[in-house]
Amino acid sequence: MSEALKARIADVFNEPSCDKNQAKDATERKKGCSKPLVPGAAAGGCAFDGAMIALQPLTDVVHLVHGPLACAGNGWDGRHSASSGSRLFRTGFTTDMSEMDIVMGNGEKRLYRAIREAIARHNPPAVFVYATCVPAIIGDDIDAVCKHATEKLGTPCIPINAPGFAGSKNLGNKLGGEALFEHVIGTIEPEVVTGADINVLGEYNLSGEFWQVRPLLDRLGIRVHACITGDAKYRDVASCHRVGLNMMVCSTALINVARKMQEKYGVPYFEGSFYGIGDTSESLRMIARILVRRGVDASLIDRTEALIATEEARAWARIEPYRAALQGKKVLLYTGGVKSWSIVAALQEIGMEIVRTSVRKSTDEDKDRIKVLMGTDAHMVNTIPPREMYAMLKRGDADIMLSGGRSQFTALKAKTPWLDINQERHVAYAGYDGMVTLVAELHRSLTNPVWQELRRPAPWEVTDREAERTALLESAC
Amino acid sequence: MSEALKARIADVFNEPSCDKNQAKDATERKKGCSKPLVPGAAAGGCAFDGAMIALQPLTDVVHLVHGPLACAGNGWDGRHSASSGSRLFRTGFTTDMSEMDIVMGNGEKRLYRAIREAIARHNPPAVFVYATCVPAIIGDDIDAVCKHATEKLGTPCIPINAPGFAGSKNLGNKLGGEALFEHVIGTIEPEVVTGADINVLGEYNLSGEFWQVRPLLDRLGIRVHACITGDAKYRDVASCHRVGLNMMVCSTALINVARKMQEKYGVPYFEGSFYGIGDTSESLRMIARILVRRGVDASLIDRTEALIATEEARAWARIEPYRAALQGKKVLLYTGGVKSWSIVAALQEIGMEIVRTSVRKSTDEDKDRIKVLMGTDAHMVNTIPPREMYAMLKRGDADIMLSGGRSQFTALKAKTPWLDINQERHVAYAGYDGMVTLVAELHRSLTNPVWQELRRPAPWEVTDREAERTALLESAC
Amino acid sequence: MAEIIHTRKSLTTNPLKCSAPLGAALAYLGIAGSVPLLHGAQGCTSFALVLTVRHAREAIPLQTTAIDEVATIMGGAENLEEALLNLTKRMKPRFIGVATTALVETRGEDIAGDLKLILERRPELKDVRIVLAKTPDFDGALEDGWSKAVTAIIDSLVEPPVAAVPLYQQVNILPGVHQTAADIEWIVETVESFGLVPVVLPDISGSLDGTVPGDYIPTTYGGTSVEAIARMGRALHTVAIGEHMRAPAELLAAKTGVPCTVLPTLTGLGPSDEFVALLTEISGRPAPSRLRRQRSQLLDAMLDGHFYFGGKRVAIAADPDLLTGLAGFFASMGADIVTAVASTANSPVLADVPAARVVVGDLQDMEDSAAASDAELLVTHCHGRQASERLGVPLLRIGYPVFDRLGHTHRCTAGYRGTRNLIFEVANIVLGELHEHTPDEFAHAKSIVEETRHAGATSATC
Amino acid sequence: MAEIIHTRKSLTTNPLKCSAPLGAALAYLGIAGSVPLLHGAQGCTSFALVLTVRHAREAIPLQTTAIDEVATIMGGAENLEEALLNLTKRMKPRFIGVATTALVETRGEDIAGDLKLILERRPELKDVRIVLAKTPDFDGALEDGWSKAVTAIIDSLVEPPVAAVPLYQQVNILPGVHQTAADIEWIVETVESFGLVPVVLPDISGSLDGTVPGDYIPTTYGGTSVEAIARMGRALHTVAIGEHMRAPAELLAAKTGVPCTVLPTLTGLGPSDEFVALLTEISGRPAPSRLRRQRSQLLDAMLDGHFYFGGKRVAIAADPDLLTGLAGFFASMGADIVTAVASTANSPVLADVPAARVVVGDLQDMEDSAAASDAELLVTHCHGRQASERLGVPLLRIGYPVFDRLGHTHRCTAGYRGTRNLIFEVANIVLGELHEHTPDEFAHAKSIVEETRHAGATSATC
Repeated sequence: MSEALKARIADVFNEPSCDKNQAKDATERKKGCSKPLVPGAAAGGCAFDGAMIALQPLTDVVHLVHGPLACAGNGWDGRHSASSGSRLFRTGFTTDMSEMDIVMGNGEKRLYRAIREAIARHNPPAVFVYATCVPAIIGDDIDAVCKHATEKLGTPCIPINAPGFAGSKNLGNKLGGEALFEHVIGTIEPEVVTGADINVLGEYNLSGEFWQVRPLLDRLGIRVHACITGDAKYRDVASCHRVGLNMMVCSTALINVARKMQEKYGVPYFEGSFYGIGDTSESLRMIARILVRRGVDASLIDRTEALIATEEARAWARIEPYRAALQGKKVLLYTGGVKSWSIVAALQEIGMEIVRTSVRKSTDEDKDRIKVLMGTDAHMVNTIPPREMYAMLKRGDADIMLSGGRSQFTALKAKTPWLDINQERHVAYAGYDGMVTLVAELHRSLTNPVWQELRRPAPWEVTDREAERTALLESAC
Repeated sequence: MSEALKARIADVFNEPSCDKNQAKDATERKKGCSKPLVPGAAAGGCAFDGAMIALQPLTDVVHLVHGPLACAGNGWDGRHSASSGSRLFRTGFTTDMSEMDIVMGNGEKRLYRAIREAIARHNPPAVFVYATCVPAIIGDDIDAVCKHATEKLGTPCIPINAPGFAGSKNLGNKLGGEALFEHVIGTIEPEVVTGADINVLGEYNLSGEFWQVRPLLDRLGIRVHACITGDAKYRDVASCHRVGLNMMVCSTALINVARKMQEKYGVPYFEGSFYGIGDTSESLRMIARILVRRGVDASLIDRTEALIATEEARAWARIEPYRAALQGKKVLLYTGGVKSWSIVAALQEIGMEIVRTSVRKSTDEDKDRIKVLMGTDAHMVNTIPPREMYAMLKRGDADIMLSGGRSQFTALKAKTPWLDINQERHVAYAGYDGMVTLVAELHRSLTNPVWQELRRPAPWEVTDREAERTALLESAC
Repeated sequence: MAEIIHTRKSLTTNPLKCSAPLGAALAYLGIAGSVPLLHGAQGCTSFALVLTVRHAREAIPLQTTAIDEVATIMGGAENLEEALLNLTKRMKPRFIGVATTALVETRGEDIAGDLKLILERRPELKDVRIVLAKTPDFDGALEDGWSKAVTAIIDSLVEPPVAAVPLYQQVNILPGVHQTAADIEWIVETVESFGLVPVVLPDISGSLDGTVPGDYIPTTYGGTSVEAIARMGRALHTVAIGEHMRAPAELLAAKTGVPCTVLPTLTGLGPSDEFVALLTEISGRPAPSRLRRQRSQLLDAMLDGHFYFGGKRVAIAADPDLLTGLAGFFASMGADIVTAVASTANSPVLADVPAARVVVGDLQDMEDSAAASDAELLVTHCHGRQASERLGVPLLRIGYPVFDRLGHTHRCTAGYRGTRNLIFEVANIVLGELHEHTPDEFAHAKSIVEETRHAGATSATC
Repeated sequence: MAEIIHTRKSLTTNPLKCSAPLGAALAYLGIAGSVPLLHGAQGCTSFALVLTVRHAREAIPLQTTAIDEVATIMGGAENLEEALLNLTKRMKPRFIGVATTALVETRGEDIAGDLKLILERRPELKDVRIVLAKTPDFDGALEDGWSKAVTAIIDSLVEPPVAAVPLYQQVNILPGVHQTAADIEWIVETVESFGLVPVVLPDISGSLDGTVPGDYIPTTYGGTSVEAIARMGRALHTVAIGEHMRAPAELLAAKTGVPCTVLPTLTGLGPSDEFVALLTEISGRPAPSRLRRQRSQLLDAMLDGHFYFGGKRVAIAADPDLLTGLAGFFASMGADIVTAVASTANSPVLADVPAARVVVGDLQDMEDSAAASDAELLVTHCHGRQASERLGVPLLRIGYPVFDRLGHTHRCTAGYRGTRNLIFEVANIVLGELHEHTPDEFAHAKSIVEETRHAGATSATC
């Protein structure tokens, strides 16, 4: 691993805004905060994966993966981040390094040529170059290649140094953020500055869900300069440093970017969520309050409250028909991070009971919120091994599980309703409308008669039981 | 059968323009010319079917079938006549008479109400009402109902008296034409009369093929007032009596209309074809010549020749690449009427050999043309029973069969290439371009390697033969 | 319990129904060495023939008595006789199935009497089994004609049982008109897997499944043999599929004493379980492991597939048994049957359709109701394609006819395997309609006042 | 003979290839009680896992040695040991299939040596059969990884034959990576119908066919048992499907003396015939009548379907064997293979592709060539959907992955039945694209000078 990468990882680990870090002493802090991976028992994505997740929704740039095929080939074209403009980000680019490239040390040359080819064909505003394990081991200097290419070809080439072995997906998010901060943010001055500009960090616009939120802000005269990164354009991200406020949507993912922007450009930030009615309202309030503090006309507060009142009333009215069927239903929430509490609040709002919520990727602050919401921390769990999860669901400890696609089949094979709340879903849950959608989806899933069907005994279960009884009787004689 | 219907059938049978009739004496002529049907050996459609075929490509009217379900229900939505405007003609309308309607004698009432409902919903320029066997037997007077409805509802309602038992599809064509002549043609005066206006009779615009011909006429300044009936509008047909010329495309189908229009409105007619390069040119020449005779500027002749020269050259150039593969290939042509000679000429143009052409629905004039084309009448056949057809194809007497969909499977099961040249095809064969398409289709079909594949012996054919041999040897011992 | 709505209109627009004689002809096509003969004008046969050729993509040996003007006035007995003689001579069938049409029934002739006299009079016909079903077009639809023909076959051909003990473990299967060759293959395979010997009447899987015979055969090749029909009295049990097969099943029971069970449908987990439970009982054997695995695969398909059914607004139009079976299947997977249209009211099962209303009507009724209820999927035969285009709503083609797609008869929707396949087919139609989201979809957020159907619209694309 | 074109570009755009370790993992998933273990960073496993879960719609027991920064520098032996111990303890597998990745192979470690030492050192591992395949991502694609894993399994687990005479009529089947569960079911059924007993290696029809077990099982449930693998030497014959299975087949032959035959593909009439002829020869029995009927049905499907293939311009992109098999099938039905793109050059069969050129490239190459050659149908895995949208040309999804449709593994494209189904599927895609003609299509006639592609365009929609 290059010294530069080591230093960058150390820097990320040392994140002062990370509440976990704040509780550690200096030595512990140096070790970093990513949990060590257990061979034969690890599950998550790698740092490269994390960097891609954080940056790929920059829709108009070329995302070029430097490495052998698997890194790009097995992973591209999988998420439902939506774009209102360019679809270039959905194109998979890789150098597809061959054995020859590795043996002959041709990696850098190949990378440079690949960058040139990509620019020649697609003329993007920038090329994002992702390092992966193999070039990192053989010492390809992607920073140098990017620098050279930028100069030679006139298109910014952004090196993202997050090879898979460096650590977890989470670390990769941050390394992606670092690259943005170091090479992109602040490189262009914005054409328009309204005073009521904000950025939203850590919002990937899954299934276009941010489009349920953005118009609310539009109505209040708040301009979203850049969503980092969801339906984002390169120029907007590069010129996002003059806004009045950064809102962090996915707490830990890009916290380093938010902090560094505060340090360098004086942009304050806060952490909020657009999942659930209460949290959406709270986030709007926070934005309004901070912007007013930063000089926006004070009427914004009242206008925000008026909007909230209308929207909440409307959302509740639309939710009402579903309430009776959902009330008291038991939910197993298996996600983490900000969703571990924001969805809890949302589900409680409609009278559902949370039997467990996982706090795998949650911060201490996240956990505190859950404690407040649920009155106890008894329901917080870390990882639930699949066997245990299956047993819980089979026993009927929960009526439905909400999680990402990976644990889907544990729930389904236990014949238990399941809803996707992570990246692969095709449904938009953000904002007021999103909450109504979530409730409708919960209702649809829980009331589907298929669950009764599935639990119908097979014809031979009856027969076999009888046969067993007979056999038992006979053997008893 | 009503007296009116009997009279109308007699009138059609007595068609003086029919060359068969011209050869008969008065007594024979009275018997009619439709062959008697053989129970247990008949195959074709009925008179009602024929009337529908002739009239349904009137695209903007309601075609309402008065009868029990089968007549409309088993037959609608089957042909590929194309429309550039309304698609109302593709909607199936029927009174779906119930037992109650029949027993109670409510047929006429039901029909009237059905007409009213159709007009209320679709507001067509006219409603065409088709009688079928059952209402004809119970004596429903659809003429009276149509007259009443026309007066009462203000929309022309056209009775078509061609119940199935009246005779063959061919007769039905003519009865449909009678209805047009009697109730539609001449009821509206045309808004435009250019002097170079023509009608085309018996062209159904299958797969839109007339759209390959019409622009040729457009270019010569010849206006097609109405195509009867293919992509036809009611107003155009109703006002088609002021044209300078009628061209008959499908010789026998609407000959009565052409003759009566000549008698009543003085419109001359000729018989031609747009299948094949030579025939298309010949038809264009005839049109030009007659129109010039009728007063159109004589330059039309030269312009027509120039167009023909360009188009023929272009078509031949496009056909050339296929010639080598098609030359000498043997064709079994199983159609009838005008196609029995027009397609013969077309295929001979590219060097194919016609081993048989059926003359089932052909006139004596058709047959004469074939004799001239083929130098002998040895290749003319009437109906070929399926068993014989199968044997011929299995023997390899022909390399390909051209026919309608009904005999398709006789050819295919004999593992012989087959091309649809009747109503159900999706390919447009008219005009110069159509001939190129036909040649391309022939080429595609004949050169498909699937025929070799299909004739590959099954693994057990080898084995079984060996086993048989062994068994034979053993039994011989 | 669904309310049955009889529309009061006089105009049928875009017929849903196919006629009863055609249904009878299809049943006769499931008999070996058979020629169906429609007693009516040649158009009656011609329309039925063309449609069936297009549907089955096979040459179809369908014949006509070719009633003309004279016969219309004088009666059709002579034509019937001539037709029987002609086609027996030309085609050498083992079986002729006669179905009457509206034309001859309207005259009220005694056709059964005519036929009796003809058979007495004509020794040439003694080697052919000739069966008559009275199926005027003005009464019922495809299911009715099929049922009447099977009833007539049983009535004429089944012999009273001679021995007290059945010779082997035979089970009679009376499939409904909408069972495809693949459905019958599944049924046969499943029955056999219990050590039972199925006799299927009629068996279109032997005659209309698309094969290439080595030589020209003018009649059906394959299908139930008249000998097997004669021996149906030897079975342990008769299983009929669909309420429309109750009449023939009960006649067979009355004639032979073979007990019968009518299963409403074989599509869906529950109906498949019922069938398997019945075979277990009849055979006294446990279900084989391959069948158990099939069931497990179906459960998995239900789990994977339910996302694409839940809350989906479905419009179905079909004959009563097909409608009821399909509606039950869709409802069991969580779909809402927003439109149910039946071709006829001739069935008690219509009340079981899991919908508020069943309209007895046509495809225009389906189209209007589907539009009004924002249906997201149409389910009917291929004549629904025009409505599908106009509404911009995808169509699941099922029933008769399906002439604009290939391989319909090899499509199994019966039993564990067929239900699994149907789930995939529907899910894939839904998946094929999925699109990437655009900002415009989120209409409410943009114009906050207007209440939109967004929640439903988005979540529908789960 | 096709010209093989190696593009000289450095940039791969829209990868066609899936990596070799993933192919190896898929093979290991066809063993009963198995856990595949990728020796690399956790991302290597995570990407492969997510993709396979989406493709198979099943929980997949795929594990990682989780190579981190330290192991990258110090070597991965410790991680391998820890992973084997951990997952043996937690999941109690009967079999662990290790596949290396580019990460550990780039360092050039002696992983086989490491594994040997670990097994000597660790008695806890003695009840697990552990197999190692060297599958760096930079070498080959899915077919290569699958082939290497099967070779490794045979190398490690097959025992030398003990008796001179086989105990029963066993036939070994080595399916290629693109065989679905349904393909294997057809193969098994067909082999059994000759009175032979098939042993399939690997058998994903037992493990990835979508079932719902009654209890939680952390490893694969179903698949080839290690005992059956051990006894593969007792077979009469080995049949390998696809050139990529030649290496394992020949190793098996060398190790046990069981003769082997490599069939390039099972899709198409000719290939199906070859398979049946081989089984006839091995068994000495005639082909059963159901198989004969299947062949007849296929002939009929070819007759009905050829209209929709003839002259159709098809673009195919796939791994070498899949590409060659599909191209041969399409060409045999009359289609023109206007674009053929192979994921790798690792196969001698590429020269057999019935096309002028085979490009070794990516989906961008396919898209560019398909656009240039006016392709009317794209054939590749589901990543082709973007190209399909952009070009407005329909996509036949085939290969790996297919994550945007349900039931892929129950889709049979092998043998008479599978070929019949594939013909229907393609024909129905073509039929689904048909539209009514409009005057504008007949462009030449309107502007007589301009030469247009009309003849081709219209006739294509026959």
